[in-house]
Parts: sequence; structure tokens; C-alpha cells
Amino acid sequence: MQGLPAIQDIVNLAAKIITSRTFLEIVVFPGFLNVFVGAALLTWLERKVIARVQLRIGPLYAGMWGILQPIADGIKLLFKEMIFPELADAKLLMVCALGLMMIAAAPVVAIPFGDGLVIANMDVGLIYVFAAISLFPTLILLIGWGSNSKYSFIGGLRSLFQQVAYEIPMWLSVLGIVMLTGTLNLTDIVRAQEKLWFVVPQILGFVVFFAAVLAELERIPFDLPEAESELVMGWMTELTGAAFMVGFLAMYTKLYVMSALITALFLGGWSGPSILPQPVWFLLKTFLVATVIVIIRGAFPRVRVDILLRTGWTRLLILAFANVFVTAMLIWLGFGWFWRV
Amino acid sequence: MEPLSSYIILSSALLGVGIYGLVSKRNAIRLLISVELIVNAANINFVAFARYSNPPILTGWNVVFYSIAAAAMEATVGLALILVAFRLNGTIDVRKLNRLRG
Amino acid sequence: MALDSWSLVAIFEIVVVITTFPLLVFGWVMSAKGRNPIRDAPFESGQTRLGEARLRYMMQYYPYLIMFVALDVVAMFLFTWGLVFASLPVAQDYLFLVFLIVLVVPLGYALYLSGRRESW
Amino acid sequence: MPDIAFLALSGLVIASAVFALEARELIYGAVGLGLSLIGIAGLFILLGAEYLAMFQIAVYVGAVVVLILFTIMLVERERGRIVEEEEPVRLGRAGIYVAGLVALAVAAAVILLAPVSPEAPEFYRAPLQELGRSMASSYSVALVILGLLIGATVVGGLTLVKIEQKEKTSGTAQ
Repeated sequence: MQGLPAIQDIVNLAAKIITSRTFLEIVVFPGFLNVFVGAALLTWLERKVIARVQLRIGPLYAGMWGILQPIADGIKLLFKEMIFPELADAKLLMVCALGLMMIAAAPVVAIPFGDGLVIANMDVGLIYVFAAISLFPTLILLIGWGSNSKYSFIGGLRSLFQQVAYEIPMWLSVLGIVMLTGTLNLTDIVRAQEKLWFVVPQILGFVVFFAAVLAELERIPFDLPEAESELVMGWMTELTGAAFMVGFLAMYTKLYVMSALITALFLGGWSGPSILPQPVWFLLKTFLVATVIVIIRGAFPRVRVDILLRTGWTRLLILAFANVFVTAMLIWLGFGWFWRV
Repeated sequence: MEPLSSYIILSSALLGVGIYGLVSKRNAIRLLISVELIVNAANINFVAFARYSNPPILTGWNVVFYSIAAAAMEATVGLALILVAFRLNGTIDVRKLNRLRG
Repeated sequence: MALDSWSLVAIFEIVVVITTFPLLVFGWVMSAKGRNPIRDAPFESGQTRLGEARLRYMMQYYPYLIMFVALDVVAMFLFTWGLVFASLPVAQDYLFLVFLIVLVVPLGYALYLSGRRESW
Repeated sequence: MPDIAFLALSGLVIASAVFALEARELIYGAVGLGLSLIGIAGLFILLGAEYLAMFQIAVYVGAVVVLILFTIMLVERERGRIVEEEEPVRLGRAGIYVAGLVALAVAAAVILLAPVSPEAPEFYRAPLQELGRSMASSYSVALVILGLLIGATVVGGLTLVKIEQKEKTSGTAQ
């Protein structure tokens, strides 16, 4: 009879787990807390930047420059009543909101925030990120269907077609990078950019990828699924209270993750002068990209849905293939060694 | 590492579920789902056998690549057929799609 | 403790769930349960609900969906090619070119059809 | 660890496969199929085929399940819900018998006749480069044929679904 383990032992074990590098990576820095706080900060950043673009001030009272506004919003939404329409499938909606958050946060696992500062350094990192992103249309369609409201349903359908149309150009625009580096490991891809960021040789791919990311994020000029003046809030119309909060946070998590992905793929990731540590460079670049995406929202009008889809399926696709061709030329002409890892 | 037979039992069970659906269901979309399940049972076997040969051979993976691609195409055409059947007959119950029976 | 990278993915997802799910449960538990036909009506800009919600459909974009399924597969195959591109003999690159050229006509047909509204 | 993962994943695969066939609403059936396919992707990962697992998720769950959902929504459009008639119990029972027999026979045959030794190398990952190289050399003909298949699917699917000008019906506009 060994007896029950003493409380001391349990505390020791817990302390050991909590202070272990893996646990800290998963829960705090490149992991969950980073994503959560980053997404919350982005909601504040968006309101502030949009306000500046429109010559307003934006949130001001909660904390310095209103930086605590996301917390206030979160508490407000948490205590709001959850109303689901009469024929809606409330359980499906809640599960889908949870699934959205899971999928939106999933790519963070593979994105390196510093040299070696990555939760899982997997060989198929890039494809893993794309596979995770490709699950969004399914869930959004289910939310649009499950809420049984015309706005939600039309928003969900538009979102489906739009994300589906821009997924392929997004994948193919990255093919050039894969050809140059010969790997799908995101850490290796960032390491390959020590000499020259990929935004230079892959400028065409960068443009296509950026446009596709804007469309995947459903942001202006491609924000048809939730065009405020026509569809209220798109597929999120019937999400209320906590479910809305989770869905909304998932969309901003997606924005954060996609900005980080652009940084890692095209903008050299963590590389920068060594005055600042690597993760700081990475976060700076990420927030810069996010700010550009937000400013675009303040500056551009919305396009029409059929034009949007046709552009995605013709121009962007052709540009992506052109990028692949240019990269192939680059390698055939013998410049490929420059970015090999 | 589990023994190979556990994977085979799993894929046989999945095959059984798929065949059960094919035999007893009447809705065309459920039949399509059953077919997908059966294809996936075969895929599991391919990958498991490739992994458990010593040394592992890549043929299994290559075959599954083509198998998934072909299954995706099959689902596309199948769903198009279901749409046409629905448009012509107003139902996708396979027991009522008996116009060709004469 | 050398955990496999995919176990880390699983643990991360579990962390996401155990932090997000309580929020939903909290909202669900705290909200009022009474039903009221007016409150439960779906949002239609303040109007009363008109007809079924799952009625209209944008069928004219169906070709895009089929193109998506096709190009999804193609893109995945192209990634396997891109991985080994630099070390591949040129003759085998032509193979993938053939693979793509075969697809040009069908995809052009799909684009042509998606532009014609009266077909759908 | 792998044992727990295997048990959990196989439980997920089988349970959601049954759910896909037995769920009351067709939409849930498609969701069950998606879950089952994700579980199979997890099994592929356990077997060391990571790229294949990602391919499975992107193509099956990301594209095929979306297409199935889309079709279900299209088909259910006019009546709100599909009224699925109850299958005769006799048929369900016959299905279970047939399926059980076939599954047992296949499992027994494969396990008894399997020519490979069940001893697997401890740690193995599919070498990604090797995959691409074999795709370009040994499977080159299959690749071109796959291109033809995809092209045929696109043309065939569209030709099936599109409405001829002459017999244009009213219910399908927009």
C-alpha cells in the first residue's frame, strides 16, 4: 500500500508541467494566449485605425487610448442573452462557433515566431496551414444554414463561393516559394530568406497571396459575405451573445494568423537587425501587415459578387500560374541556389 | 505501435458500415456517403500495408493519392447526377427513381 | 518529454476548446429560457418574416464549385511537384505541363458556362 | 500514447460513420462524414503519411463535403426538409447481416493471407521529396490520365447539371 500521493508531490508535478517549455509554448507565447490577446488587440486596432481614417477618435475611455476596450466588449457580449431564431439549430450554431475558433487558431501551431520558437516544427507545416484554412467554408455554410435566416443563409453562400474561389490562387501563389526552397517546413522557409526576403523574387506571388488573403478574411474590398449595408452581418447575423463573441474572435484570430503567415512567407519572418529580439520583429511585422489590411478597409469600396468571383477564377489564377512560370525560369537560369536551405 | 491486424479490423468495420448503408438506405446522398466510406476503408488498408512492410514502400501512398483524387471526382459526378435526378423527378429516393424500369 | 508534433497539435486544440467552450456554456446558462414568438423571429430588418429562409439559391455559381474541387486536387499534386522541382530533370517537368494543358479546355468551358446566367 | 490515439481515432471514425448513415437530418449525415474523414486523416498521421493526411483533409473535408452540403441544401430547398421514409426493418436487418458477413470475411481473409510481417519499423515518416519524385517518374502516365479524368469530370458534371435552353424550367432561375 503506497498511500495517496502527497499534495506536495502533485503541486511539484504541476509546477514542473507549468514551467516546462512545451507547456509555456502551447499556452503562452506562440500558443493560445498570444493568439487570444493578439486577436483582441486587433479588434481595438481596427476600431482605432478606422476611426483615424474617418477623422474620428475611436475608443478612448477604457484604459490608455481605449486599449482595454476589447475586454469591456467581451464582458458585455458574455452577459448578453443568447437568442436563436425559432427554426434555428442552436446546438449546431454553438458547435460551429467553437469549431471556427479551433480552426482559426490551429495554424499558429506551425508558424515560427522566432528561430526555434514554434510549437510543432512539422515537415508539412505549409500544407497543414492550408488544410486548416480550407475547413472554414464548411463551417460557415453550416452556420448560414443552421440559423435559418435569409441574411445568414445568403451570407453563408456568398462566403462559401468567395473563399472557395480564392483558395486556389492562394495555394498556387505559394508554390513558387516551395519550388525555390524545396521544403514545406515554415521554419526552413523563413531561414531561406536570410539573404533576401521572398517579397522581392516572388512579388507576383505576394500580390496574389495578399489579395487572396483579403478575400479569405472577408474584408473590404471583398467583404461581400457580411456587407453591412445589404446583409447586416452576413452569416453572423443570427449569432448572439457568447456565440457571436466566439465567432467574432475567430475572425480576428484568422486575421492575426494570416498576417503572421504573410510575414513568415514573404516578409522574412523573424529576421531583422539584432537590436530587438526575434519574436519582437515578427510581431512588429505581423501587426504592420494587419494595419495595412485594416487601412485598406477604410480606403476602398466594395466590389460586386460576380465580378469578385470572376476575378478570382481568371485573373488571380492566371497571375498565380504566371508566378510559377517565372519561378521556374528563375531556377532554370540558375538563381535557385540563392534560397536553398 | 499497434499490430497491423488492428488497422485491418478497423478498415473492415468501416467497410461493413459502408455496405450496410448501401444495402439498407434509400436516399441517394446517403448512398454516396456509403461509397465514400468504402473507398476510405480501402485507403486505410493501402496506407497500413505500405507502413508495415519492411522497409516501408511508397507505392501505397501513391495509390492513395490517386484514389482520393478519383474519389473526389466520383463524388462530383455523383452529386451532379443526384441534382439532375432531383430536377427531373422531384425526389432522390432511389426506390422511386424507377422510370427506366419500364 | 519528447512529444510528437501532432500530439502538440492535439494538445493545443484541447487547450482552445477548454478555454472557449466555458464561454459558450456560460452564455447559454445565463441567458433567459422563455420563448417568445416576437423575440425568436429571425432578423429581417424589423419586418415580419416572409416565407421560408432556405429558398433562394445562387445556382449560377455552381461551375465555380466544380472547378474548385478539380483545382484543389490539381494544386495538391502540383505541390508534390514543386517540392522536387529543382532536382527534377526537365523532361519530367513537361509531364506536369501536359497535366495542366489537359485541364485548360475543361476549365475554360466551366468559366464560359458560369458567365451565362440563362444556363442555370 | 499511440495506442490511446489509435483507439480514440478509430472510435471517432466508426462512430461518426454510423452517425453519417443514421442521423435524422441529411445535413448531420454530411457532418458525420466530415468527422469520419478527419478521423481517417488522423489515422494516416499515425501511420506516418502526413502529407496524405493533409491531402485528405483539404480535398475530402474541404471540397467534397462542401459539395455534398451544397447539394443537400439545393435538394432540400423546395420542401424545407427532406421527408425520408422509414426504411423497412427487414431491409435494415438484412443490411446489418450482409455488412457483418462481408466485413468478417474480409478481415479474416486479409489477416490470414497477409504476406507482410506485422513487424513495422519503429519510426517512419513519408519522405516528401521521394513522393514527388515517384509521382513524376513511375506514375507519370497515371498523372496524365488523372488530368484527363479531372477534365472529363468538370465537363461531364457541368453538362449534366446545366439546363438546356429549350427545356428551361421556371423553378430553377437564380
